[in-house]
Amino acid sequence: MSAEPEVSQIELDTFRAEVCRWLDENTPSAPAFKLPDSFLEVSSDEQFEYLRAWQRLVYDAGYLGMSWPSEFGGGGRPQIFQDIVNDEMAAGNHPFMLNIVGLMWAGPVILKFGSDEQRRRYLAPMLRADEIWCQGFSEPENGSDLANVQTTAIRDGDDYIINGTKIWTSLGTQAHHMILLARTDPSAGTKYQGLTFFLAPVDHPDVEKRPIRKMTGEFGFNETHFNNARVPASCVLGEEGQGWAIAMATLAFERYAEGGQAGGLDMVQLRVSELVEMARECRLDGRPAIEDPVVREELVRLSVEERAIEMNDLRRHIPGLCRERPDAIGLMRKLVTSEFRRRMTRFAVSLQGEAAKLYIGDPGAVEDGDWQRHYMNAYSVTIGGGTSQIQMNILGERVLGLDKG
Amino acid sequence: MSAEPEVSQIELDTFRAEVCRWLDENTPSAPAFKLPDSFLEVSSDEQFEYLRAWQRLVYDAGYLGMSWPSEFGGGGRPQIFQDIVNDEMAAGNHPFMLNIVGLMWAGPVILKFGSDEQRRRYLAPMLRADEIWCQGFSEPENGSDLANVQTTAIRDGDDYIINGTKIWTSLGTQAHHMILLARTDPSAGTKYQGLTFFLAPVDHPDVEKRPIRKMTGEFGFNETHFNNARVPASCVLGEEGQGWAIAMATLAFERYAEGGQAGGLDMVQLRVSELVEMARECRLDGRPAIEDPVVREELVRLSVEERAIEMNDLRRHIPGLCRERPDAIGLMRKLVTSEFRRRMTRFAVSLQGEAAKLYIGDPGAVEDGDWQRHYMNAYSVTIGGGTSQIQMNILGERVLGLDKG
Amino acid sequence: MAEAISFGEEQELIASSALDFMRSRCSFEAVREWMETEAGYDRALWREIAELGWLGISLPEEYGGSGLGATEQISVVEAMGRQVFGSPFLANTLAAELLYLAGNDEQKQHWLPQLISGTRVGSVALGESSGAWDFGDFTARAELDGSQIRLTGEKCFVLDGGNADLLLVACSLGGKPVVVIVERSQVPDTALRVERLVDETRRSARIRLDGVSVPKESLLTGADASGALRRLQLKGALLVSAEMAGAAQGVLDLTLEYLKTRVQFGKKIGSYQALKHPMVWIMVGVEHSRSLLYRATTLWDAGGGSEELENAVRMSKVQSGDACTHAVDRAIQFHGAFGFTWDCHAQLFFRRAQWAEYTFGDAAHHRRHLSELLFKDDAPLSVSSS
Amino acid sequence: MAEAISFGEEQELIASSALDFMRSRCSFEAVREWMETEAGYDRALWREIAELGWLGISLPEEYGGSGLGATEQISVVEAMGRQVFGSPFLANTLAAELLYLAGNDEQKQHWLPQLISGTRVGSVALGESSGAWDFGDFTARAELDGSQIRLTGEKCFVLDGGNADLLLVACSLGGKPVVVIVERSQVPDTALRVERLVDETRRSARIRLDGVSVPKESLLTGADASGALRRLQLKGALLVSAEMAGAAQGVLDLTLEYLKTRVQFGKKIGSYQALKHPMVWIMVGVEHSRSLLYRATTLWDAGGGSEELENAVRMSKVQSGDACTHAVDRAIQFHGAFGFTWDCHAQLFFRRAQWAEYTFGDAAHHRRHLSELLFKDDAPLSVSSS
Repeated sequence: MSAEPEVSQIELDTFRAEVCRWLDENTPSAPAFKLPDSFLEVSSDEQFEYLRAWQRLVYDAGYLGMSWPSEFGGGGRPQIFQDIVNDEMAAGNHPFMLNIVGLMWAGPVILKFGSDEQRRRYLAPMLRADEIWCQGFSEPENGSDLANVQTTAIRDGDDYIINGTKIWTSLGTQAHHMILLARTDPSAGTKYQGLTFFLAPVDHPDVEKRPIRKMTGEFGFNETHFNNARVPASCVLGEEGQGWAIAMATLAFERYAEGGQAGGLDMVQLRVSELVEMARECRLDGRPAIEDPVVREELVRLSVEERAIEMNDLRRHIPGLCRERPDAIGLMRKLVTSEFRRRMTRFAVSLQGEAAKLYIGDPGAVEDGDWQRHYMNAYSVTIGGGTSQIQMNILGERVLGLDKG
Repeated sequence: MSAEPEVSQIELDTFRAEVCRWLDENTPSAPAFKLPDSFLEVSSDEQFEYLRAWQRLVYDAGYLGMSWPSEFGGGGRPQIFQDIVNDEMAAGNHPFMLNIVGLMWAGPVILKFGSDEQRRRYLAPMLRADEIWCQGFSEPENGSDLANVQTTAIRDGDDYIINGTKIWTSLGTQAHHMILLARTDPSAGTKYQGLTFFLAPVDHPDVEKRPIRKMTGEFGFNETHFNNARVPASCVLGEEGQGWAIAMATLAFERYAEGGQAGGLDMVQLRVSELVEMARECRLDGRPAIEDPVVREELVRLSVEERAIEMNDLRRHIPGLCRERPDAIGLMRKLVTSEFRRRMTRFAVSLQGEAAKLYIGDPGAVEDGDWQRHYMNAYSVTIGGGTSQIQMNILGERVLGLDKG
Repeated sequence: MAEAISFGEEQELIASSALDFMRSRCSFEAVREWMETEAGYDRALWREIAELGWLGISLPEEYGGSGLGATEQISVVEAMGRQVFGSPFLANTLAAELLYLAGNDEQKQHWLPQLISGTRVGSVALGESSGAWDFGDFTARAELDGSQIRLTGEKCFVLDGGNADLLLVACSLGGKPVVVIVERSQVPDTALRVERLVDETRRSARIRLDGVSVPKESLLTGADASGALRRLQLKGALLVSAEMAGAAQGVLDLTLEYLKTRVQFGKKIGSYQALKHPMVWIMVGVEHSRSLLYRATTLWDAGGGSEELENAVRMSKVQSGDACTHAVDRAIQFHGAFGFTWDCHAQLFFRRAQWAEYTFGDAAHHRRHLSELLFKDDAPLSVSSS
Repeated sequence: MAEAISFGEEQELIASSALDFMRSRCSFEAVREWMETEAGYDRALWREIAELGWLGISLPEEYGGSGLGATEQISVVEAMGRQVFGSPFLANTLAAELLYLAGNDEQKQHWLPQLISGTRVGSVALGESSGAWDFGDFTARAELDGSQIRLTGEKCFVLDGGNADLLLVACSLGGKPVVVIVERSQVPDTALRVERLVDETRRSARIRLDGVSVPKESLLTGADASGALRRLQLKGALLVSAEMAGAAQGVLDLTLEYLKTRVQFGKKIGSYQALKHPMVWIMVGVEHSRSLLYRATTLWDAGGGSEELENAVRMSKVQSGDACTHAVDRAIQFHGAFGFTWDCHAQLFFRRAQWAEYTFGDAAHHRRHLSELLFKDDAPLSVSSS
């Protein structure tokens, strides 16, 4: 967030070594219960508490919110330090951060549009996972068409009274706050007008939560119903009626165009090398899968793409090599990584032969059926946060300059 | 065209044997010059005359126009006989018919919408390739948007005066007649109204032809300019103003929804077995390509798809197995076969290793560079007659019932 | 020349009545109810299916069958696939066919009427923990011990193993494959473990055979077991291929329905080319699957045992597999966030497709075999460990 | 840790000036004019390029080079690829690098300044009629005969063979690979046949060596020829990869321009998702290509000779090849009927992509190698002819 002063390579290398050491010493051992694939999948109290404790430990050690201003609980250092932490945590496949909605979207948007009072109120508890955030943009009738907001917030003295339903709210049952888009002026000209952005309390008797079961059989999402829920006007972010612009800025964070504090740390990392390992263990028609040239070929294809994604992440920080389409790599990241994850997890399952049909909990399942679950969960990233189809529209229009359809 | 009386299996088997014998005895030997891939590629007089002589021979033997009424030069027999001839000619890779626009589109549409006088005038010379037909729907400014016709035909006494430009007219320089869509009433309400369908003479001083060079380097298409070309009103097919409906019916023939007289005979047949042969001859990294498991796998994929296409062609004649989407196989045929051809020819080239970059005329080229040309020509079928993208719209809307975009 | 695709009125009649029956009796809601039960199916409905004659549709009338062919049989299975129907139909059908192929007259006369009438449920225990789809060297063993046969080893992926009264166990005896009839009552409860499948509408089990002992009359002695097992394997692939062709069709219809009702940005989402065009390719995959499936059944009923038949069955499984796994993948995606929920029926098809793809060989397995069949004159590949 | 992707101001300067130069001097119209000529390039422009220092951009200043690295070199090649520029640039560059790698001091001092200044054109004769991309066992042979070297055999796909004054011929001498300098004047005209290429903007030749005899000082003796040839092969793959990355970018831009102007059904055709979405994936392919390319050049300039470098170069060629061949395929299709004409510039890119894909190994070839490199601890496959 802050302007980036020069940092010497030596300083960075020293810092990286320190982070590695700290991670080695402090990462908790794997729990007895199964951890979820991402914060979207958190579905039990034990998962929640384990991940919350880990985020708190990381924050308390000074490794989270490193580039946010220190007056609001951040570290006040250049973003590059946070990037190093993120890299190392991702590379070592340490547990992910829990409060991702806060770290990636709510935090940055409060820093950008919030009052100092709001920043003081919300940011430090967010970093420490003392207060959990969820997202309230989607509604049952709007998926891709986000502006079609039906939830209303009607001004009543110093409060607003909120009515409506938000859907796909992850961590919805544990969350304290929601970034929420609501219609404050139903008579406004277009659907984009008359919307307001709230930092709404959801730990509130008039806010009812109903868990949604996912295709994996697990929980993690919720429907959140606002029944005349009263929230103070101090919860408005920016100005009344500015909601759409702020929501779009938030989605830019979501779609990786700007790095938040937990980039790369929001999901279990899956690597092609794990597939190679599995291909060594699993037999297809009596031979180790890794000896099948058709399997090898697909592993090579996946390896090339994985490397390209890694190299994109490095190149995007070198403006001289991104002159012609400066936003391309950032904006395409979600599409590319999520589709890659889907393809890779599907292929991983296929390496298991007949055991591919066994699921988590069967003693004969390969790696306890994790890949079957990874594969199903891959759709949460090709669909959630704007489907791949919407991503392609955005890229075609914003990056390639093609007309809207 | 006629209702199909029962024909005994024995009669059909006898007929098939007779056709095979006749083809064995009468198919001319390959000429010294190179034959084109399809009638769209005819670009020299010697190619033209060779193919014309072959069509004439086939017709004179009674193997063309078999289901058209005998009073107009046809054979007056059930379509199944023509289908058998087509099958055998395609299977044996005998030369294709020359006058495809006539056999597939102009002929059927004249039979359906023409007066008896028009049928008598045009059909027999068409079957015998005495009179060559070309197609005049496309214009420089309308590709996929066919209804956007700019060519005008203004009534003047017993004639119409035609002005405008048609494009992608194959055999344009040799053709005698064109099926032509022109705007007779520019003031009509929508672009679909005020159009008229002509059987226009193009062997005419006020019709100027300019050859278009294709990406293969060869010729075969033309631009045809009508400069105040005067045609008699007797050339109108159907009624004035009925043009769009008749053109749509014609495109249904074109898109294989109904079989014409030369289905399957309009292009050089390419078979996966030829690729297998080539894979035996060509070496990749020092080994016969056929020994590379990745090559084998793609050959299997292509074989499966080729077999599916063949089986579709059989199944579509069994209504009981096509109940739910009776038009599906017919309407999807163009999309499926053309995209298959593109994929297959591209793969064929890749089997040649470094020699893949050599082209027709180089003595070191594999099979004289034919596959390189086949590959480029494959786009004439994924683009011509409605691009694959337009085909997908048609299928999505007409067969799957999805809304227009 | 044999008819390339045969078609009879019997087939049309069965196909349309099977589809009507499945649609009216096996709604997705019903399927969801059954999948929450231990057995995974409804016994009353099972009896109805038996009365329709489906359990012995391709077996001779003398055993209570309908005396029809594979062509009619797959029409039923296609309809079942469309509604993600589970039940021990596949298990029971394969058990009956294996008995018919390899049993002696007495065994057939005793057991086939019971399986065909649905009074007892049969299954086949073929797979083992290696997961190999090419059966042959079974690690499960049978040993003669006086008048008894003693079994050892373990069988996996036994279709409806927990529901079956009768298990036809493939194992090796003196180095050769044999099939032994084991009644469920002869297997201790602790030896049978129900497997946890991705597809919750299906049931299968792992069975430990150590200590199981059956009378030696339980050995199938009507024909060579190797040949019978090879043929059964092909039949299994064919039936699962039909199931996948049906499921692909079913999930296509389900998704189309959503695309025709869901509105975003003021338009039906099916009007967007981003969804419309892929749906066209799913339809193409379905049509291809059906054509190859009918070709394979035609050859089956023409009495093949030939390489041409093997080719056709493998091509059918490849095509149905690719088409169905692709269709379910797009179905989840195109239903958007709803597609990712338990409540969306797309997940039923998704999970079924996962199950079916890996039952009787996935597409990659059959492509490996096809590559050997189609290019067998060319140097085969062998792997030498270095 | 080495920088993963290096970037310097020098590179940025060269990249942007190369792109400006190519765009202003090598319009597609100019390219079409040159391709109709026998030599296929414009000598005046060639001299300008030499003056810009591009012919020796990565060679030491003592020979007239610019003393920069592969990173700067590929910036120039990328720009050339964008405009489908031909010329003997690749031939001459590889000849100079091979001389630099394997020549002795005298040979380098004599020839390098001439090649770098553009006064004489060099090329490398590597390929043979087998079409094998892994050089090694050359069938072309050299034999010592007193003070002469007598050559036999044939070389194929010799880049700009007809334009070259100087040929570096790879052949075998006493069973080992060597490189011999052959001047064009030493080859009879009848021994050189210009090849007919799919890409008409490129030139190459087949050269019969029988009867060619050169002084024995023509043998490159500065270093082991095997090692030099292996490195040259990698450099060739890297340069062609850069060319394809550039061409993919060029054809993306060309197609976008058409999609932004062509109107059908009252809308710009680029507004249709059927075209818009595939264009996005083409862009993704371009971005991936560039990232892997810069990674490979960074490793090259870090002085690698390692497996990591080989890996990176092969990945780059695979990615650029896949991206470029896909981009040109869609470019033809998305230009509609115009795309199928000679006049549409898409065909220039299409044909260039065909040429480049099969030069220094196609994607499948490099994937085969990568599979060995990445999984080398696993049983390698061998083929036994039966």
